[in-house]
Amino acid sequence: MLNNIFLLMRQELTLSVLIFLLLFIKLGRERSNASILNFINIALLLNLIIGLLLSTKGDLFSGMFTTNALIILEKNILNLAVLIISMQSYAWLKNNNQVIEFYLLLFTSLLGMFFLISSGNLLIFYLGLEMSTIPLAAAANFDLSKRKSSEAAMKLILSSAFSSGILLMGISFLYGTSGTLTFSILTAHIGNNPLQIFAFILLVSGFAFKISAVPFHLWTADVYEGAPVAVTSFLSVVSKAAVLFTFVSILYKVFQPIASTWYLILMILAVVTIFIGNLFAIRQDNFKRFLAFSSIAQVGFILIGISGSSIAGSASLIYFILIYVFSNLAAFGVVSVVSALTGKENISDFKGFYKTNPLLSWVLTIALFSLAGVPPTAGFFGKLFLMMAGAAKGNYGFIIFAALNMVISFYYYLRVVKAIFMEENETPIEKISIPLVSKLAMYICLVGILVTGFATIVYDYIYSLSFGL
Amino acid sequence: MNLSLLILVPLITALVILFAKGLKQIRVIGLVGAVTQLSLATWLLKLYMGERASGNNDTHLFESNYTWFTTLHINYHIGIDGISLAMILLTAVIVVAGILVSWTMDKLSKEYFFLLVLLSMGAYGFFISLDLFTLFFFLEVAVIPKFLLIGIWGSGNKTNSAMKLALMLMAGSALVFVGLMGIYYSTNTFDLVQITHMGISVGVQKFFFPFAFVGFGIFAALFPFHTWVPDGHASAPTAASMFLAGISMKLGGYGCLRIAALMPEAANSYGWIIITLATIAIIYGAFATMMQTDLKYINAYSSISHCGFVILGIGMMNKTAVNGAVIQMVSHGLMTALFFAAIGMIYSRTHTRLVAQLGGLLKVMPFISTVFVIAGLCSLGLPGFSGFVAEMTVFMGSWQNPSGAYRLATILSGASIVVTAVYILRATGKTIMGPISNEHALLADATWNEKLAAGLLITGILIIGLAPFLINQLIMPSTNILMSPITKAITLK
Amino acid sequence: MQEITLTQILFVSTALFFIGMYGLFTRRNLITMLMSIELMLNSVNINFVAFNKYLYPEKLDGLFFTLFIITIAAAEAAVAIAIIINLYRSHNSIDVDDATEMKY
Amino acid sequence: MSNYLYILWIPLLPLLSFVILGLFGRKYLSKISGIMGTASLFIATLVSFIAANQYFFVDGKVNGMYQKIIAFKYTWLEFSPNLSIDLGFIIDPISVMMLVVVSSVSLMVHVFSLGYMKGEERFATYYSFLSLFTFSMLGLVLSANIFQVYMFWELVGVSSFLLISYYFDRPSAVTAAKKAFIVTRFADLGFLIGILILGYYGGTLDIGLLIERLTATQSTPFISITSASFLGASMLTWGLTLIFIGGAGKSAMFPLHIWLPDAMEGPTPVSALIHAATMVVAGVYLVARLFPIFSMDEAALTIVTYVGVFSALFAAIIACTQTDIKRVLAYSTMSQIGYMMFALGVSKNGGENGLGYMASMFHLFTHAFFKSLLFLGAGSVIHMVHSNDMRDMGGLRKLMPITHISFLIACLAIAGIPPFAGFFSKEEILMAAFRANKIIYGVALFTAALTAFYMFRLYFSIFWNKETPIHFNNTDTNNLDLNVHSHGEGPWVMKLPLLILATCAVGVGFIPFSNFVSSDGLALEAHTDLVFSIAPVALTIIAILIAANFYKKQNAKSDKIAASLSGLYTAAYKKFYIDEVYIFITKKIIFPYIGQPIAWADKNIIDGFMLLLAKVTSNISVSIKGLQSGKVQNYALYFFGGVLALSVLFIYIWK
Repeated sequence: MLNNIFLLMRQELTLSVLIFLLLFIKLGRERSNASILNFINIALLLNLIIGLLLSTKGDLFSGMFTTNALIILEKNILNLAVLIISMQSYAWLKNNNQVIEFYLLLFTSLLGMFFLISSGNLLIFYLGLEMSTIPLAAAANFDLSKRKSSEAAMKLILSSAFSSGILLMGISFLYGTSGTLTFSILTAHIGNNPLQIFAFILLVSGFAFKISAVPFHLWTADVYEGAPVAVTSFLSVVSKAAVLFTFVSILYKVFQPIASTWYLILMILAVVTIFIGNLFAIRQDNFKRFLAFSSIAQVGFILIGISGSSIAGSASLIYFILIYVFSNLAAFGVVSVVSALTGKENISDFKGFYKTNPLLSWVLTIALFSLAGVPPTAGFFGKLFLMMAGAAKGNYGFIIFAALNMVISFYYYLRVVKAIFMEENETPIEKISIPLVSKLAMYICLVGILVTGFATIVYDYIYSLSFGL
Repeated sequence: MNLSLLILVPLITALVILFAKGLKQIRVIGLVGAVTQLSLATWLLKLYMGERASGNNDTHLFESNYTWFTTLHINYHIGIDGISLAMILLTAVIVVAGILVSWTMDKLSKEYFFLLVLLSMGAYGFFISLDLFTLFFFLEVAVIPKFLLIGIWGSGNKTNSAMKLALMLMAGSALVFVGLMGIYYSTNTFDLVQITHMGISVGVQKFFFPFAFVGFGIFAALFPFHTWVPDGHASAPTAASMFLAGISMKLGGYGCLRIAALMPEAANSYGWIIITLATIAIIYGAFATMMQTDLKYINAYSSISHCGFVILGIGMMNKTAVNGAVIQMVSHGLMTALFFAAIGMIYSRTHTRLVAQLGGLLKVMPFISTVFVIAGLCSLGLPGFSGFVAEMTVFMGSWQNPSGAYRLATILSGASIVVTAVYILRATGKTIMGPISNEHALLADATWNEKLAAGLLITGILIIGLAPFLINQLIMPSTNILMSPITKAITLK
Repeated sequence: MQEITLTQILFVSTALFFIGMYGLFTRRNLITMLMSIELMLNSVNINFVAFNKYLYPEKLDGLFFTLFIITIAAAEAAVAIAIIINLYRSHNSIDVDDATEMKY
Repeated sequence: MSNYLYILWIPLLPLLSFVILGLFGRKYLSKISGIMGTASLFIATLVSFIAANQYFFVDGKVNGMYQKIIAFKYTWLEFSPNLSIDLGFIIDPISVMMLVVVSSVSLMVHVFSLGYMKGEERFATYYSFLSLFTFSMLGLVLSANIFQVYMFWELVGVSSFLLISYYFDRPSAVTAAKKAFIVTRFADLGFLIGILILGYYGGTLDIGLLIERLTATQSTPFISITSASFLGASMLTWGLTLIFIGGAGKSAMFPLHIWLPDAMEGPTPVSALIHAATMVVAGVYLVARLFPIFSMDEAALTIVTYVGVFSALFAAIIACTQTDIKRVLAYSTMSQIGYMMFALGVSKNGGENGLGYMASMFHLFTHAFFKSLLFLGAGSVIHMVHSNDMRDMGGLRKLMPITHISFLIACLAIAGIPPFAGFFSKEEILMAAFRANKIIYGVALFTAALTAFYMFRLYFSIFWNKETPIHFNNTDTNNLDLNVHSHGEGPWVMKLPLLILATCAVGVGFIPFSNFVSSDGLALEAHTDLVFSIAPVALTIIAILIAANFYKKQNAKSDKIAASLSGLYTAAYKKFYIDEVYIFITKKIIFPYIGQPIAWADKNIIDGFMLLLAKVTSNISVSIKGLQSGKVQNYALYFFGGVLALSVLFIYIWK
């Protein structure tokens, strides 16, 4: 039993160990930021490796904690993302005197996400959710001096509290109608009665809030803009990914009985999300805000994929998220480096960027192309497979709409590329010397972007795992 | 021979260019790659003709088929028939010419050549793929380089043109994608060959044909989705305009042809719309050209008019017309590339493209002027040049369709040759002939690389124009194979 | 007197929920807004307890859930108040309308 | 059937010289290019004479009937199994006749140009273009496939374009060239559609087969093409008329003649070759080539007749008023071609009824010689006077005797004075007209008189009339080249052609033409009965006397006449304002009311629509930005709104 725990929960355990180590380091004598950061990055790498080692499946605590190959894979993706983020934020954290606090918050929230993903019970689910959100609210406020930072944190904590209130209401109704909190049992009691539909809608709205689907998305842009870049990228990639994983597994497993209903709901959400996200993204000048809205639009496409409600659906979702991790983090990486070293965060500042920083420009461009879904980047495949999964239901009006919206999204991504390559700027961003670690992270992202698409093994692997869903 | 070479060579070229130093190395590498590709293509032609001569009647030769995404039934399935081989040859020739004319591109030359090669790679991949997904993949691969080429190295209102072009082409490929989805979910495969065998239910065809066809049509400057053509071509640097008009628009025509062949019933029942649009494009393009004052705009609009013939031929859905359409694609590719090359040479010397400011160039630059005239004569369909062969074949084919309306369309499009004569002669008369202005009196004639490029293209034009039976041998069997079941299917219905 | 029915309790909890929501929407003071959110959470608690008692008295899931909710609400409040204090440092006010710098 | 493959050389030699001179002439062999071109053409001419000899006198005739021989045939472009362009060379009386005409006239012009174009900068280019033209013309007359005709037709057109615009830095020349090309192109469109129609119904493009199928009244093609009708006319009529339009365009028939006078901007030898002897008669040749089919359709023939006769008269009237000598000749050409056309029009197929056909070909033959002679003569005159305007000339007979004599002969020939060549052919034509239709005959007669009048007006005002004080009056030439040119009439290379052609103009009339060329290949005996020829000859002589009276000495009579019928005179002088009509249609209608609107629409409507899409999108995005108000309470509100909306939708609407 015990070694079974060590086996099944190893990712959570390593992470917790790491957290405690950080606490002790904090208590211990002063150390240079650089050494701490290196230690943490190495630790994260180990964590990732440990996760990759072997994949098992099983339940713990009478089904409250379940895990299987797919879930482990998902957690690994999250680990990878966190590793990349921490490598990228090297430049920002190097002369920040609360590095450890920052990581503590980050890791706690990550730990929460792990529990969230492998939750087999509404209670754990709720705990994981909150555990992943609350530290982030604190982290969003990490630039204590910045007005925007605190405003962002306030908005995040209040709206997330509100949403969790709504979510809990839903859970309580589910409990009331079914009398159980365990997913496996719950499924049997799910039917089409109004109260459960209502409960389900409340639950979905809670999810929609976390993955920032319209109209539950409004906090996103502000928080992304206000929070430090590292936190923003964490929010936009990691927490979104975690919630999506859970969302899909809950939809497919627990709420299969009312699939026809949630298919419609997802469709409505997807359409509105893509459309609003695109329309807002067109106008943005602040890079983080821009990425916020673009990622909202991306979520819309993800919802299309999920709505396929098939193995292909979940497979394409995970595949896309893997790619999304690379592309979005590459973009954020460049932004974080630039904003950390020059404090410039606006697209208009990036005019003539290519003249001064060709490497960064190419990284950013490729990342954006991948986000836009242009071959030969992986984004093309990811987006395409999502659409294909969605089209499987045969609702083509929906696909046409999405396809045409891809053109709009294409417009605003190209807008940035245009600024970088084609526009003149009297005060361009000066040549930036990137820390080695961050450069490494960028290369990882690049390789990911360029390889993941062609390496069919990735998709096939995910697909094969998705049966275990 | 393994067709993947056709993709590998450009790929390797591009990678080597990335590690090259300085314009001198880069352009040489680019040229070497392009020439290798051209020789590959010609060798392929030889092999192909050999196969056919030895009585191999398969639809596609040199097929190879690898699974790519098993679970999604996506294969990397490549193979060629006469049509695609013609397109490949066209591409190869134009690439060589394009690299030659941009021999002295010193602004960001590495990126420039890299993108050119990448674009060509997309085209090659597109033409050899027999799997709709791969097709689509390469179609989109070819879009981005255009955007960057125009936006960075272009002239005039370049960013807007680039943006417009990229967005419209993207919209096109989005429509194509919708069409592909329809096909995929009705046949559960992307494989062209299998789909052709299976056939698609008429209902599905009726619904999805417009998407796919219009989608590709946008690439082929189908009226009224042609507006990216003039600005795009006008703003692009010379080589890019050559590639755009010579290669990229052909992607569209080729795609339209494939789609029409996949969904014959739909193509037939929508035929009258297609033909109407094509006719409008032809006439309208011609008249619009007549009003232009900028050489590049003249050629761009005339491209709209000429590509109308491609669409017309496809819309007529009979062997001769389709044959003509294919020949027209090749011919127009060479011709318009030649035209853009000539314009580029003139522009690089006189620094103006406005007809009004030019004149009497024949005095100072006889070679370039001759090239210009030849391109012009080819474009107005003079016998001995490829244009004549192509257009006449299209006319002949479309006239075989006894319906009165189609006859009318044929006559109207035929009338365009008069208008063509008008605008070509006006351009020639004003720029090449007439008194020369003083500030142009001391300009130099073409350099060796320009001569080589022009010579190459002219050779292509002449080969088709003087010995059309050669290209017919290449194309006609394939068009027959392509169309014969279709004509059956249509008559059956 | 006859005993209270589940419906009545649900009515109370629902009322509480919407009172909280109303407070959240209307109050300008961040602390008050936080309190209104607590109201909403509490209404959920009532729900859980009521369901547990009336419908599924043989198990204690509801009650446990309530305990966890209370705990987490406390944690949430702590973080929220910390943030509000920090906000006050930078804005010199805890009026929500003063913290609308980022928009559109 | 004997082997005629060697006639391949006839077109090939000029082609070779074109290629060689075109590629290397300018740089390497500009000196000898003239010689090369001439030499190659000389050989070609020899070969064509050999061919003619073999055909007419050795083995062309099989039991009294001239055969159609396909010298060789190669499928050049296959449209569909039965429709294909076969490059083939047909040998039959008219093609051989044309071979002789084209090659020999062209040779003359080549020789003449050696002197005339001497010292030109683009000498080699000139010769390469000449060779190109000769090649295409020879190819045209030999074509065995109607589409092949069309191809060479176009080539002829373009080479004419190149030659007219030879002085490319002269805007007038360029405009003239453009005009020529575009007008003929417009006509060619008719030709093309005609081909499509005939090809579709005949199921072939081979002329022989086509004739076979479309003349057999029982054959399905014939029935289908005659039964199918459009706007009341049968498809046969349509096809033939359209083809005739093509011919009319090249042959400068009214109303497509406007390009011909302007085409005189080209070098004079070019005019002699293209716009007098060869290209302009291509239309006649085309009709003759398809004559059996034409003869099956009365309506088409009628059109041919009336267009022909009208053009003849119309041109003659204008010619009386022009003062530019080349233009006078141009209009006379147009008029003479009118003769040929209506001669074809009044003819029937076969036997004695085929007289018109024969006459037309005969006239084509003779006309080629004396008209090119006239042009070359005019050329040497211009070469000397450096002016085209007859008012700058006069009394040149002493200065240039040879030119004078040859010119006179040519004039007599064209006027139709026995025993000069023109007489015989014109007699035949008048005869045919007389038999067919008296009105036509009358008009033709009158036109003949006019012809005589204006030709001699020209003759007298060049060679007699006032003395041109040529040594002093040099308005448009500088003294230097005046001294070079003014004594004598140019080198021998310029005189020789004149002499040769003059002898032809005298001699060729005596050829028993009807034995060789006839509509059905059977010989018909020529009949020139003196009784019939009295009327025309008398009329002609009177006309000549009038001309002499007016123009032999410098006097005001002509002006008086002009004044007396001022309206007609000015109208004729202004070529009856046809040009103005065309200019009005193009410049005032097509450009402003078709071209510009389309160009405008493309910029504003179609492109505008695309831009509008973009604009609308961005406007929407601006208008909804209020959604993101920055107030966290609104966010919560929207959140709740979303929940509410979904719940309502799914609980109350879609249960």
